[in-house]
Amino acid sequence: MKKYFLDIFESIRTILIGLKITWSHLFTRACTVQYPEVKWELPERSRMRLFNKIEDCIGCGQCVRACPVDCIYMTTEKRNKEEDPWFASDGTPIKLKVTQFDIDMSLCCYCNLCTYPCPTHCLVMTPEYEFAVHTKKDFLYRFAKEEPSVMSDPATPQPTSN
Amino acid sequence: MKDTSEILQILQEKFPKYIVKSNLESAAPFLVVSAKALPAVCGFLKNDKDMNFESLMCLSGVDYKDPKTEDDRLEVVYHLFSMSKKHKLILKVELSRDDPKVPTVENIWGIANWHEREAYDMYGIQFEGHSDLRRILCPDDWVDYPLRKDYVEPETYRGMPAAASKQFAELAEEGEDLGTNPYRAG
Amino acid sequence: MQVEAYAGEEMVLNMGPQHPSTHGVLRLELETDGEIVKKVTPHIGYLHRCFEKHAENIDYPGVIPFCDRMDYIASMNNSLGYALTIEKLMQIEVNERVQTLRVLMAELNRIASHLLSIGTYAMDIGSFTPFLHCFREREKILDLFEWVCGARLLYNYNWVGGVSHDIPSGFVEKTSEFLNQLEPVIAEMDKLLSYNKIFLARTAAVGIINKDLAESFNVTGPNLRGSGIQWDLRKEEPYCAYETYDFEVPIGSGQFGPVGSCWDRYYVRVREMEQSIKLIRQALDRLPEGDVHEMVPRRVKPPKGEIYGRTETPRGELGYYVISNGGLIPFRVKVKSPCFTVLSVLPAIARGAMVADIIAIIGSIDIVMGEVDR
Amino acid sequence: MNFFREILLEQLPGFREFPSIVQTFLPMLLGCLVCLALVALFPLIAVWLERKVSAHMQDRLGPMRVGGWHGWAQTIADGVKLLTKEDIIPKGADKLLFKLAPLVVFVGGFAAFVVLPFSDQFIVSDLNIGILYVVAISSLGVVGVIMAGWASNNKYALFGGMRAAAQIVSYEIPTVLAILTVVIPVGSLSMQEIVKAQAGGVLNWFIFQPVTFFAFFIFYIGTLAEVNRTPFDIPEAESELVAGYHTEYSGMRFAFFFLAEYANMFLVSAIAVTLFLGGWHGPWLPGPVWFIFKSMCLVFLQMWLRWTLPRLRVDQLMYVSWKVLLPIAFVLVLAAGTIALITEGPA
Repeated sequence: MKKYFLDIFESIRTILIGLKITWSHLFTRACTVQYPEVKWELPERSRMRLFNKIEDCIGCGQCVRACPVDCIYMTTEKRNKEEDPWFASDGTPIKLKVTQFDIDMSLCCYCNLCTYPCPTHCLVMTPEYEFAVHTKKDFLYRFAKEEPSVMSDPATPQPTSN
Repeated sequence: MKDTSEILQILQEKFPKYIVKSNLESAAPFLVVSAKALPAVCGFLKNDKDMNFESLMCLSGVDYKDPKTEDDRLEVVYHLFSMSKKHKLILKVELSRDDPKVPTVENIWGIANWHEREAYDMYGIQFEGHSDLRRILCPDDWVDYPLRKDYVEPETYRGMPAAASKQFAELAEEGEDLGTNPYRAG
Repeated sequence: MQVEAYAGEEMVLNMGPQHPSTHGVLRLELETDGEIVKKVTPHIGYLHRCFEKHAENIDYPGVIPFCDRMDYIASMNNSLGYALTIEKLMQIEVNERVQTLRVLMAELNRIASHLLSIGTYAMDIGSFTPFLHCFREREKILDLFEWVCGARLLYNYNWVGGVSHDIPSGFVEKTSEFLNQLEPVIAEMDKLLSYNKIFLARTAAVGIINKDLAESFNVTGPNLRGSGIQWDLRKEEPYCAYETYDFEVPIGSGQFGPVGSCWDRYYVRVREMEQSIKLIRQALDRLPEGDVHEMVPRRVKPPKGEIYGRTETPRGELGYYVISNGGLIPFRVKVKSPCFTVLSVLPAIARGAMVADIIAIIGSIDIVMGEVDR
Repeated sequence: MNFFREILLEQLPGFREFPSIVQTFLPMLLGCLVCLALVALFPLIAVWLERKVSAHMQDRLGPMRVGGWHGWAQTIADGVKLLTKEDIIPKGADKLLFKLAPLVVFVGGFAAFVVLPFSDQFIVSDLNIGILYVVAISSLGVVGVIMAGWASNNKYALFGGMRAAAQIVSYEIPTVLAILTVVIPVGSLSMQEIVKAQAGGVLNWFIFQPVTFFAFFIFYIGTLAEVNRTPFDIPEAESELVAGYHTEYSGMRFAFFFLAEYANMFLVSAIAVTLFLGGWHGPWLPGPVWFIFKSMCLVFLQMWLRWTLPRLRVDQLMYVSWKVLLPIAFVLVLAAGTIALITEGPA
């Protein structure tokens, strides 16, 4: 009998405590971010869309080997010895011409394993996250160019990556 | 607290014929038990007051088929652990590829039930006496045992393509030239 | 009218795979007699993503993103276990900074995981507000992670021989600031939910896992400790120098009912968050200098051999059984998942419970289907 | 009926010359339209309010976009969405019952509105058995719930329907007993009489009188269970039964359940106000404003409870009804009767 009334009392007490807590939250500031108007500032290390600075790519294929989901596709051509020598921006000579460098971002698992082995740091993950598209096909990012438009000067500082 | 060599001695006294092999040198020493004696050995290991292996940490199937070594056996590996005595033991049972049969230990450790179902699902190892030996992770009508080294991925499952359809494949069908991927070969 | 069709008094209720509170895609076949459940048969495999098959086709570092994806709530802990196992196989000794950072991240992740577990449990019981309060706090931890390694959920942070990034400057202050404001939130959660009479009535005498059952089914982690067994791998088999930290292992007390009930398991998690806060504070205090990439091998190529490594994740004991044949690709990776083992207890503890209790039990054992099915 | 008849008399000059059947039914129709407008309008506000209350209790913002200011038009947008949605009836469902169920549930809630005394004048029909009528007609809803649960041919829906039946029938009893503690001192079942008995200041409200003070809480808990609000929302417990008896409903039919649920929320709050909180009595402001304001406060309390508490289990729910509320209610009825005997003497 004592337990019966104690239980009722306890129920009322704990319910009132709960009500007090939710009441106090009614007047605390909401933590919602109103997305399209207010944008989240991503930290600099954020791993979002991949970007390849193709002018610096030496076609070594280390990123392709590192990718656990096989979403990077690359083909290269050997350059003629007689042609003008090309250099990546950190001075590495480019001996292979990258004729195809495709990344299927719909397959990418954003693990960042491809960017670490890159010897010229030309493949980076950027903090850009708004790249939704309407068809899967548009997720295929093609970085290779027909002819590299700008040849880097070996003297320019090398791009940093995290 | 006993190490594997001490346990081996005790087991050899108790079950002289059934401890087939032992490897005490490597970092992870193990004993190989013949399949027949497994329930007896395991029961002893669990209930003996010096052993007291009350938990079966892990039960794994392994396929050792390797074209280089011409090894062709299947194995079931039992990782035992005793929380009270704090010692570990690795038991292995070697099985032939064509007729992999091993008695169940689900009556000794409850968890073995699901672990054995998984080993059956992935390697086709038959656990004799198991109460409910069904596939656990794959669909019931899946053909063949996926983790065997000679497993060939089926092309379709119930009319659906079983292999992951990549978007690149779709693109290729649409006439896109996607090139080859020389670095992934092999 | 067919009389036979109505002759049986039992009804089979298929709960899941699409159901609000099966925590993913678990299917339970309930044989119910009215509200009483006579038999439960779990069907798993709906989230099977062939982790073990993948691991046999990818080099050692490439497995880590897949490890992250098993228990996506506690990725840091998953990859930590894998990295430690491979390091043991290759006999790599990491420096103290890496060890401390790993402890720091693992414990932050443990708090994040427990917050989610507690929040979803509250929602299973029918209380919605604690769920969002927990998520609010969890987001702050994810912000910290994003700051450190760039990802919010699947970090790929623990590498073989190191960690991917050192912490940015200002991280220590920001983290201690967060911990200071987390403590009152946990206390508030206690008042709002843990000691609520309705919550107690729903959980305190339900789903009892007794000691024998826990041992036989190798129940681990908070679920084991909820059954009153003092067992924590961080104490018993320390890794990452856990032996040098000062923390306690909370166990289920049976304060409001039999030991090993849903409430005990739930409450162990709440208390564990407090211990994690303690651990993080200690880790932040020591944080020795060092290079986090010092011991990262150029090629991860372990010698021939096999190893079984286990760590204490928020859900229990995660074991990796790795066999190497000396190549660049693992010969076999078997994962012993804590959720897998604890889910197999469900038929034993759910017999005779009510339909609503099944939900309470599933919530209290805190399963992540990604890890059950791998 | 008189209220609407008088309005018609004033506004419609030729009303007296109408045939007598029109003279009878036109005021009725008008009254019903007013009730319908209330029933349709109230959920629009209440749903928005519930979203906002829940959001702010959870440190969120809730709807913010549709309509501009704090998303006030969100519910209207949702209503339009529900109206234009495809009407799906499961293949194995009992078609007739399936279609009928939402209507029965809705009518049960809607019909009880006619006896709500918004002010001393504004009442559609002041029945002399008003409160009995409310109790009777609102029980119709449970029939609809069982119909929905059965006709859906879905196990979750059946579970929900059965739970709802057990729950509503059980909680009817303490609720009615609590009503009785008010009816005994008033000596009338008419809603207006009950309100008038509470005239003359706040202290005359039944909530501030010894016996009926406790009866108010029993009534409130009982009605909470009858309208399936947390902690008694087990018929539609979303974590167990997906959505309970309306699992299979979508579009407009679902909207009817939804409307009925929110209309019932207002209804029980309004009855609680009538019985215990002095009805339309209040200083300075006109009666209807006070009546609606008090009811909305109680509706807010329902929401507040919902976003704070977990849910009970079926057996615990029955325990609360039969072993806690019912004995207390009996004691209260006994006390009320004794007090009536002492103060008024034997009849």
